[in-house]
Amino acid sequence: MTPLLELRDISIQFGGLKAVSNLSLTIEREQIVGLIGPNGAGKTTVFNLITGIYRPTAGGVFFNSENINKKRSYERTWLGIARTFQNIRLFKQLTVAENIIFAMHYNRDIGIFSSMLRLPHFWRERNEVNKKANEYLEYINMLDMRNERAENLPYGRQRELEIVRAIATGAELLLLDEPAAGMNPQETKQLMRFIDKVRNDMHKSVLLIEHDMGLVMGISDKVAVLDYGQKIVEGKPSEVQHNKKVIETYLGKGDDDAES
Amino acid sequence: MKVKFLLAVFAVCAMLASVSCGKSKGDELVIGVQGPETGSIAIYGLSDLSGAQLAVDEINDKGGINGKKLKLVHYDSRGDKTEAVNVTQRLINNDKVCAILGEVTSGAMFAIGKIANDSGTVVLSAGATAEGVTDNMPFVFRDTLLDSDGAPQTIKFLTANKNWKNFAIITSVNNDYSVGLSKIFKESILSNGGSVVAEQSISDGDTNISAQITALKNKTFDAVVFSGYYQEAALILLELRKQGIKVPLVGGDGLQSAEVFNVAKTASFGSVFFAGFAPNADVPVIKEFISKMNKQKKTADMFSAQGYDGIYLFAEAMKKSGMNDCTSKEQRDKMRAELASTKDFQGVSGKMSFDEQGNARKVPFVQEFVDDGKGGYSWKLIN
Amino acid sequence: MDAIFNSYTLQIITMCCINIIIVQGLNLISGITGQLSLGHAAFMSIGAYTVTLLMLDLNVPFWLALPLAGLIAGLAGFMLGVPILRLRGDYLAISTLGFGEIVRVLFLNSTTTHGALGISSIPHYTTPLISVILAIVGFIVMFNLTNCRFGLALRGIREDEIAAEMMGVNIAKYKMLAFAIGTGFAGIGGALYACQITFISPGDFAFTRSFEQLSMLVLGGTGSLLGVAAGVIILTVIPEVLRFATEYRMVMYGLALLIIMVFRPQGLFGNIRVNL
Amino acid sequence: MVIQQLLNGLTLGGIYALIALGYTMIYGIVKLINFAHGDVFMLGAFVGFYVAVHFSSNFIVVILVAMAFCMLLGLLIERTAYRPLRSPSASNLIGTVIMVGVIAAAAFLGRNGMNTLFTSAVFYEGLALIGVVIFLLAKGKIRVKHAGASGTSRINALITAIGMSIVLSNTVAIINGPQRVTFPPVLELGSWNVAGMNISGLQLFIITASLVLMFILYFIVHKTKAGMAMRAVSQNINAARLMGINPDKVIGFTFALGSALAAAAGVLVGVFYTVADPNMGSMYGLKAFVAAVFGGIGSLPGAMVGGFALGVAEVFGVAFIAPAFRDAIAFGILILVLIIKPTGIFGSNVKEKV
Repeated sequence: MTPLLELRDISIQFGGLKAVSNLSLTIEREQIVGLIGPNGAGKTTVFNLITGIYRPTAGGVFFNSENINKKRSYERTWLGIARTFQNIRLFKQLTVAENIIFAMHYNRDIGIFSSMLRLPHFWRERNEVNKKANEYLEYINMLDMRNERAENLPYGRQRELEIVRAIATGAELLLLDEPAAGMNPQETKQLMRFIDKVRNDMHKSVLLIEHDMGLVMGISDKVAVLDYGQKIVEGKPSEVQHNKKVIETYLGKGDDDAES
Repeated sequence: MKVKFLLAVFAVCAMLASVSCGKSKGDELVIGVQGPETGSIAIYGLSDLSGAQLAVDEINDKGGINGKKLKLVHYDSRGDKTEAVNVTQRLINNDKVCAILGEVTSGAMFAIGKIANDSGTVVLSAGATAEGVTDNMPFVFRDTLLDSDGAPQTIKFLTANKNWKNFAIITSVNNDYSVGLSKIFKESILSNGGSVVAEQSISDGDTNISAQITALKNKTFDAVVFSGYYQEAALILLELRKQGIKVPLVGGDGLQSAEVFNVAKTASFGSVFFAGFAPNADVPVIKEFISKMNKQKKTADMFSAQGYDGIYLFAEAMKKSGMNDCTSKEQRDKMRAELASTKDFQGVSGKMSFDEQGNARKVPFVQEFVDDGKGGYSWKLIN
Repeated sequence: MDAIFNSYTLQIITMCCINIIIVQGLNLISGITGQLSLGHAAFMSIGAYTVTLLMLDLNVPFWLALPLAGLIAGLAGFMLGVPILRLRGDYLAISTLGFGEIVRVLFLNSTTTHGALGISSIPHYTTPLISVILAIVGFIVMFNLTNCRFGLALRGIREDEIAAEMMGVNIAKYKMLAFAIGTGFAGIGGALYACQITFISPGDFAFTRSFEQLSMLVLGGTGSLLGVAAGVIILTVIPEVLRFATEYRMVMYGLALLIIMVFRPQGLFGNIRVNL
Repeated sequence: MVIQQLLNGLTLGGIYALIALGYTMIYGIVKLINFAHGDVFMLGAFVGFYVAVHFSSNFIVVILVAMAFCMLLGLLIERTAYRPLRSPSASNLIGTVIMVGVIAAAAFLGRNGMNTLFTSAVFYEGLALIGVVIFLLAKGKIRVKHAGASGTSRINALITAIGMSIVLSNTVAIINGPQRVTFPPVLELGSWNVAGMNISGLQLFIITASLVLMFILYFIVHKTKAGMAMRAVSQNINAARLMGINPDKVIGFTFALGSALAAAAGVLVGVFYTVADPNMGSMYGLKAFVAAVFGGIGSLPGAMVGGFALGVAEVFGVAFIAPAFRDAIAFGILILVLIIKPTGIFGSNVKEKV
């Protein structure tokens, strides 16, 4: 079964600094993969490489075993890769519904003429789109806030909206960049259940960057640890948790080493 | 929210309404004057207005026309075509004028000519010199000296009396008056056996023209023809002297301004220009006009002279046609006919009569900047 | 009644409608898509010169020359879009300003457009009725464009280009389309202007005209169509109302601009949820 | 011949550079294209003219008075137009209303002289109106909603700058009258004819004066505490606020410094080209901004290099290509630079963090 996403020895250099050096990683369908590591380990850079903001200086990014190195960001979204951002990038002035509808449009033609002349095709499509958007909103029971401006939502709800917006693009692979940042434990639990539901109900696969170990270890099928741009460990959450090297990268060398 | 919305809509309507209310009273003959009173060519508009104001005051002191006082209404068009058209419409429809002393620039005259002509209101320009401003527009007149009259006669005079043969021509490219006049000057030079050794161009508003003058250094010529306004003319004279070229300037009425001497000082001496107005000519009516203008601390130049004449031309035509109501179209038609048939009108800006196109045909005053011996200058009439 | 609707007010109404059409185009580019353009008057001049040359030199009938003028101005907008739409914010604004000045200088120096002499005796086809109808049609077209997926995509680009691209929008194509349609509107406005004033010269379309159009947009409230109409009417009528102020007129115009921007930053109709 | 044109170019370049420095500093600190800056340059020339005609035609006195006046003007512009946009607090708005009154009075007074000012009805009407508005503001009746971080606040500042530019150029046109003024000879430095070329002392003086003023500015910005505060505010206005810097003061100081340089450029134009025109502000200002962007907006060496380069390019373009294309050349270069290297020669390429 070919993996949904495969990174083959990708690396990227900014000036002298190797932000990511020959990283290989595979994500299967309906799999949740956690990507952890200290700040500055190159996690977000990996996201930017997958979504086409940067092009790797070496190695290749494969989606459904098709090399998408040359593809532009919006083309990658059409193929099925969607992301959220570390600091929320919702369309603040647009309403909740508009944020969702915006993401649903990539695969339809622009349809200037049909909308300019308000042809029947336009009205049919409009109702269909609104119905689908309401379904998504119901999924995160935000239907009542449909016409609220995105900037007026509480922080947690904005996070959820950004995730649903990514889903609305119809993508198979969701890249979530620190979704639980700034959330209290109760909200984080709710988010965990939500991501699990998304994977099971909508058969999405998820690549998750997160510092909240409880969330990552609790939900991921597989975890990869990044340090200074290199993958040092990959495996089941339980294996990764007790791995000596992982502990060192996070907590530094322990005293006992000093004596021996 | 509702209140603010209604407030805005109300403000808009109030403005529209206040704009349209006319205010003409029956017992006066209204004459409109429009031109640039602000902006880069405001000096011409203001001087045209001052000449017209003087004429209207004089006529009213002598009892007005056909028993009615003249009322002068004037608006600023900044020399912008859209504003000029707005002002003309306002004068015709709101102020219900008998006639309009129109714009001083050809561009604006082109824009308003058709409107005045269609509404049957006479418009006379005291400044537009370009070709075609009055073509097949019976209601459009001008009392300016035409470039096509002035330039040929000046060049003929210079080649004959001062035998200047070789000329360099400088044109101000973004100034329609200058582009037109340069063309006529070039034709006149060639037809009088002269030759154009170099052509350079600058633009209105330039302050740095050192490059163009340096480009002329290796050519030999008797004079530099410059068809633009006085500001650039003074700059050219200074730059010529700064780069060691001791040659006079030849130009049109754009050069007739005290500023040329104030800026270029002695460098201006020897420069020649043609104009419709000669302040230093010893003609009584001109001397009188100058003293009256000086009394009001206003400058007597071509624009104020032709504005002054314009009002008197209107007055003559209104008197002969017995006009007493500006709003009646027939009276305005009769007044137009009288104006068109004016012959040998002795004005401050020379003797003139109108051709069938509505242009005043005049003999140009060819004048030269000379040292008046008292540290100043004067314009000696040399033809 | 005729005191209200004499040809003076009709002339102002016509100019208002012409400006509304042009500023609606600018609203699509700078208001809705957030691409600040300081060279909109250049496309107005392209429209004006196109319709004039088509009618006078190639004697194309007016009803055909007008749409062609809009098309050619739109094409010019599309081509300008290619090199400069990668730029952002002030850099984009300054390069559109530069483009505007270059167009003016080109018209100033080309013989077919008679340079600074300008072109006179353009047939007077623009009547108040035509300009009012076209302004209304423009209003409807713009309303439909902004309230559909195309308009939503443009508003998304204004909010956050990176997020928009991540959600699968080809921002370059959308920007260029917005530019093309916006400059097309300016072309049609320019053509109507030429057939109203009957004489055009390059000097009429300098960057001061672009600033005037931008002030109308921002005064009315960027992004709102009602704002466009209000902004245009007020800034067209203010100079007429200030006629009495003779030489103080322009100072008061500048101060009015200043005060409105300080006391009403979002413009008269800006940020009001009625997305008219 | 080429050397002569080069000299012409460097002279013009020095003037563009001085104005461009003001643009770069102001843009660097408040990210605003201050279109009124060109008019500050024009006002510098006019103040120099009035000082030279009425008081003393000693060059040093003329240029210092012009620079001092324009420093105050720079503060006034920032206080009237831009501070309320940044923070529409009641006190800022009151400041704006007062300043607007001052400008209107200056325009009115300029034309009709002091005596008529106090007798005319308009003056008292204006005073009453300002009083009412200040009262409402103080009571908080009129409140201005902050335009928010959305893009519109940047366009608002642009329109305000355009409004201020119209006000300044027309106020001078009213007070002085629309026509050009001719500068009395304030600085006579003669000229030498070397190898068929005419090198004027004035040209050399202007080039050196521009360089000297630029290095003084460079020294202030990079070596003094005030300069450090300016750079801090330009990097991050809120962080600077936390470090105990009062951004409004620092921004005001930047406007004052930039305006002083523009005034110096104005006087130099008056002295060398012997002419000053109320409408010359906008074109010079525009060209100077092109130079600032060309050199890399926000960088002082960039403005210097950009200014000189643009001056030389323009003069060479006029001399060797076609004079009519003078403006097009300047803007043509601009667009080329913006496409190839948008941040200009020295500009730093700030990558947007995702």
